[in-house]
Amino acid sequence: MFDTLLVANRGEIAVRIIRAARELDIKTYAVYSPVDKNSLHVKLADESFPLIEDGVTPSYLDIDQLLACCLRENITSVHPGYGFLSESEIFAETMIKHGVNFIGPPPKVIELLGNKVKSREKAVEVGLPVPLGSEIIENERHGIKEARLIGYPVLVKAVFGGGGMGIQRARTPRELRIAIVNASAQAKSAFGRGDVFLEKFIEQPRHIEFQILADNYGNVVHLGERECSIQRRNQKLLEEAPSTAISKEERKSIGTLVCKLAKKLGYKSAGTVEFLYKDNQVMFNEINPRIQVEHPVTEMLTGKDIVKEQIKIAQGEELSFKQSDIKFRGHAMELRINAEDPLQNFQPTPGYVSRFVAPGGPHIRFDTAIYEGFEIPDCYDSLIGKLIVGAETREEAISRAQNALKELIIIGFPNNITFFNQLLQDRKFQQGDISINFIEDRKILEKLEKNICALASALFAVGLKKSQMNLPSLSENWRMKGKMDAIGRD
Amino acid sequence: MFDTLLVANRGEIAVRIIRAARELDIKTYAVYSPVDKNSLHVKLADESFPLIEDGVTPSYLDIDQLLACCLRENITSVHPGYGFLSESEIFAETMIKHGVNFIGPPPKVIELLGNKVKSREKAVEVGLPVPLGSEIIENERHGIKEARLIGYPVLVKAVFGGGGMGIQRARTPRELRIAIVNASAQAKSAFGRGDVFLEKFIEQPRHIEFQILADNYGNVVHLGERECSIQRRNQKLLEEAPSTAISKEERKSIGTLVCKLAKKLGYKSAGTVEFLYKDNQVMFNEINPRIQVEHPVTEMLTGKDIVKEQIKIAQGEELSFKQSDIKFRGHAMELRINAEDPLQNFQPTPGYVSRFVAPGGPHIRFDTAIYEGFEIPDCYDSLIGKLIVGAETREEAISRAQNALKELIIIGFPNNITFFNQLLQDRKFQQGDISINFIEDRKILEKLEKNICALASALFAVGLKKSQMNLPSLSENWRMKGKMDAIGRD
Amino acid sequence: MEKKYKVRLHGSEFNLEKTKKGIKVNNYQFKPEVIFNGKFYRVFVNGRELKVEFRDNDILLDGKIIDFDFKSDPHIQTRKGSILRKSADIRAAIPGKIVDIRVNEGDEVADQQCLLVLESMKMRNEILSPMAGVIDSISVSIGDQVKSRQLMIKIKLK
Amino acid sequence: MEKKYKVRLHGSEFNLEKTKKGIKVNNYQFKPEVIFNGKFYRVFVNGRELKVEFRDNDILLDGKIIDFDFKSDPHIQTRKGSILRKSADIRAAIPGKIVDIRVNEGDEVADQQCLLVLESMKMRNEILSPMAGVIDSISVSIGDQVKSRQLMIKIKLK
Repeated sequence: MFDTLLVANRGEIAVRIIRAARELDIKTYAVYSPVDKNSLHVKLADESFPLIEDGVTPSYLDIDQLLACCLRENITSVHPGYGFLSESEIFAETMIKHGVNFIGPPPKVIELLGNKVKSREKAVEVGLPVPLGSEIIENERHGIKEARLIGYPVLVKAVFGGGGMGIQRARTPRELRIAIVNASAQAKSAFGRGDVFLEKFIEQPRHIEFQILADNYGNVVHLGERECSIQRRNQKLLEEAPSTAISKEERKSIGTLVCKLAKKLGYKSAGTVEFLYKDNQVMFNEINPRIQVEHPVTEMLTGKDIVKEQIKIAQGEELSFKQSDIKFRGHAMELRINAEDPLQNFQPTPGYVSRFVAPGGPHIRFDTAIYEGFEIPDCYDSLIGKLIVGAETREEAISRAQNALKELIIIGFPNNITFFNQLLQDRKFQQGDISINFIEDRKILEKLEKNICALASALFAVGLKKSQMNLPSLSENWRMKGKMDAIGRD
Repeated sequence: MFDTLLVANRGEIAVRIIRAARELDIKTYAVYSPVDKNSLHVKLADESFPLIEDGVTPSYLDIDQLLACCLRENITSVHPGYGFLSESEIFAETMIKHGVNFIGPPPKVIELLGNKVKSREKAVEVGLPVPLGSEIIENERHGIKEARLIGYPVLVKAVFGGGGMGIQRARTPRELRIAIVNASAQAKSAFGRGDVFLEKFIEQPRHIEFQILADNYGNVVHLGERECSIQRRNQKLLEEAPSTAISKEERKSIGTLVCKLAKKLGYKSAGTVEFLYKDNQVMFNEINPRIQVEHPVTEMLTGKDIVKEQIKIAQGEELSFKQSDIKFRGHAMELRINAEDPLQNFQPTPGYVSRFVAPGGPHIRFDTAIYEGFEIPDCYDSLIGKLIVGAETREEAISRAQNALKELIIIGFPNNITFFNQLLQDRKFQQGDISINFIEDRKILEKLEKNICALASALFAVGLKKSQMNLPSLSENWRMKGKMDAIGRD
Repeated sequence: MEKKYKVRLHGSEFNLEKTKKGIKVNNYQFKPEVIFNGKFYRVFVNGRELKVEFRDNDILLDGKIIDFDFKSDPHIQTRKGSILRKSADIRAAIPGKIVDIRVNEGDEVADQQCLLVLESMKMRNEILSPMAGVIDSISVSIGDQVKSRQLMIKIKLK
Repeated sequence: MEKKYKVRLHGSEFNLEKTKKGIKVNNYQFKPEVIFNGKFYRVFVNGRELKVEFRDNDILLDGKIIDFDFKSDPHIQTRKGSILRKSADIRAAIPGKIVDIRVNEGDEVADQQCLLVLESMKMRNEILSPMAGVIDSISVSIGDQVKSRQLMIKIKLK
């Protein structure tokens, strides 16, 4: 059993890991970059250590500093969270080599899964459908030949990429030439290796993924699927389970193949197998060998604690349940609350949290690392909270989420709370008729802008009425609120 | 469907009812006594109206004012919560007579259940075991005769009582005479009617209760039992489900009888059938015809929303599920956080909330009506929050609750957070070996006092060390904290 | 030199004495050992190890913000209850409402006899006499709302 | 008399004009009707009914505390974009880090051409030129951390 654990991450996932570790009686150690000094994960951990920003390697990516901390403090395990070093086989390997248990899959598996072409091959071997695609493209001519077999439009994808980066679409051989050059250059700059391959471009697919858990003794279970089609800029905004597209039979058959794939890979720990879904067909996309942002959806649906399961597996415990023991119940949904302005193309908006009230009530969970008075740094991602709701039906999940959004107050900078109001009241969303192009297809942002402008006009009209009643003459500069902040009056 | 609802209550249950109503798109109206002006339920409701304290009837018990509010504002339904008017058939009847839907069982059923002797009879009719007992006692001689048949010790109980009030224990005929006189006088003063009856005194029983839901069409389901044995001063402190004493077969057989009883009574809405449990035997105690403080335990266990079900039933909806659809999952536990000092015999300690942080994370719920800066009034009960945890096993529920207590910060007055720390680490509690005498039997308060004194000595010793290092000489009045409050220094 | 203090922890008050043998809180004797590692204090007491930290204006016990303070208290008697009282002022320990008064002015009362019932937060609290004596004066009536520390009854020696 | 304002709602800024026909926000025209019932304001706008309340120092919209304020703004041009710019100061709209600079001083740039890439919260934001012209000066370098409103590039007419 571990008695100490380093949380090699920040924000809400660091808080999440600390909670799981503490329930298992493990002492937690936080690390923090200079701007994260006042972060919640630092306050909650048993002990915390500053990371130095040397201007070369960003601190949470600095393997040397993290290792030094473990060795100095005799910390025996490390949880990488998501992002940062969570998919670095070098980090995993380094920690293991120095006697620190890495909470995640074996480095060899991480390495293999970093190669999207090899991952595809493994999926094919167990019988999972994949989109039409190619081997690594040697040159533009090779690409054009392969594309002819696949059929346009095609995607040029980085072999060692991830997170939607380094992907280019091509509709013609001419576009393909440019796309191969650009994608390869981007991949080289972002991931260090410029290899690319081709895949059939699927129009308006859904994004569906299966959560798995695998222990060190060959036991593998899946915890069902998550539907993550509501995205912006290729990043997920809302996830839910079960998917309205997946039948009980499909869940079982795909789940079985997913477990088979995990066994074939020698997978260990928690992981996610991602698919595109179109015309009643799943197509394998990739495997994420780490905890995911949206794991609470599955926790709400199944009653499990996936982070605790990760730690227990890393400790060498056998899974305490079988596939048939897993009870899916009702419907679960997660809304990612971001510091971003939906009306400015989701531009990030870091700022000072001047007011914060989390929602409460039955089957409501709010994971966050912010608090009133916290200054959100501008150098990390814009996720500031996750609202997770459980319900008996999808319809109830939507009404529960709408109600929770009414209770959630975050003031200090633009955020996407009102965006979700707009999304949740969309008829097609309520019908579950969604795809990864949903926000554009349904003109959610246009409707949102009009509605917010209407609210602004209403509030202005109230101010007008109020001042007419209270003041002898109309002033040019009213004071609607006692406490003023950002905008700076004339 | 209702479009408006009056919440005839305050505190956390008022907040709970508002949340349920809002999810059903019902406009909520709060009422508040003068001291509750800044309460959370007032802030959350769509509209709120002050109640006048006339010095005769306490405001939340003032049927006239509540009715007048409904009629004036055209409010079509009322939820009584628990306590106050929730078990008043007169309130229910008055509201119904004036066209306001009462969310609860029919007044006739409330009236019948107010009579403990008649309730017993009904339980016997469906085959539920009851403790040995008597009819209404006519005089002391009658009592002594009945007690001989029952066997000492016996309890003298108020026929129209409830909540553990007006109960006297007698070990001998001599004690019985006095007990009958006292209990009758107490009952008369508390409930207006002095009738008493006798019941066999059960030593160290468990308190176990079944949650039921019944619609207007004869459909009745039970949602399993709750174990509520951890009590102080006859009031529940910690509730959990399932009970470690009840087997699956017992759950089914008792549950079936409980539903039969509800049907026989013409019961409607949510209700609770309470039992004593001793030597593998349940014995019917009484039925509470209202929502209970501990309903979230069952919500966590089953995924249901019992308050929403109450409203839907009152709206005339049929239950949307059958007994076989109910999925019990894992273990759930509720800790009642009270403004009270366990070391002063749980004396209530109203005060100002100078610091408040609610716990978070997976399968954690915190129902409360307090917030930082709230002044807890001294005229209502001491419940200030309910920590509810869900888990896969009872063991996990305990560790999760312990962890949540670490996150829960309430500063400003004594409370029972540290009491729960002491309770949850008790070996017998962890084994599930509990009864209503648990706190005394296990000397929890004595151990708590010693532990808190040890902490005080430790903190004092730290202060000593700190000041020795920082100050040239030992001052008599140190300032450990920047912010000072209650105690008032010399 | 012995010193006496009042300490407040979690909102409750305790009597603390620093003795040669260690620290006595209420009737328990402890000998806490404190180590400072430059960042926080480790305390060994009563078979447990605790961590005490000072951050901003807060005291953290095992990472959790707590309410702790103390003051020296010249008023604490050396031996509790050993002196003969000549009179007693019965004050409300908590705010609440007087729901019953069980004595009249001039009544003789025994030590630990119930004087009145104070209801607070729906709990009835019997207020007992700290001494045998005679009721000197009663300054509250049934139904009165009393504040914390408010005088309710005066008792004198017979 | 037409008046122009800047309003801030949910942290975002909007341009508002009070016209004879009603209230114009960005490019949408509304005619909100306001009724005060002595306790709160009911507003009918865009087919919806809203409730606006003032409590303590807060504004509540449908019971929820919101961030709203406005000021008159003499700087808003009557017709947007209709005047010919002579120069432009490119300032950071958000704090972030310069990860790419795609122009050099003296370069000719087209309207809407990408000038530099500002990374904030892991998002790359391409900063475009608001006019055709010549790069007058560049006051940041790749890797620089910039603050909100910090000057990055100056552009002038060719």
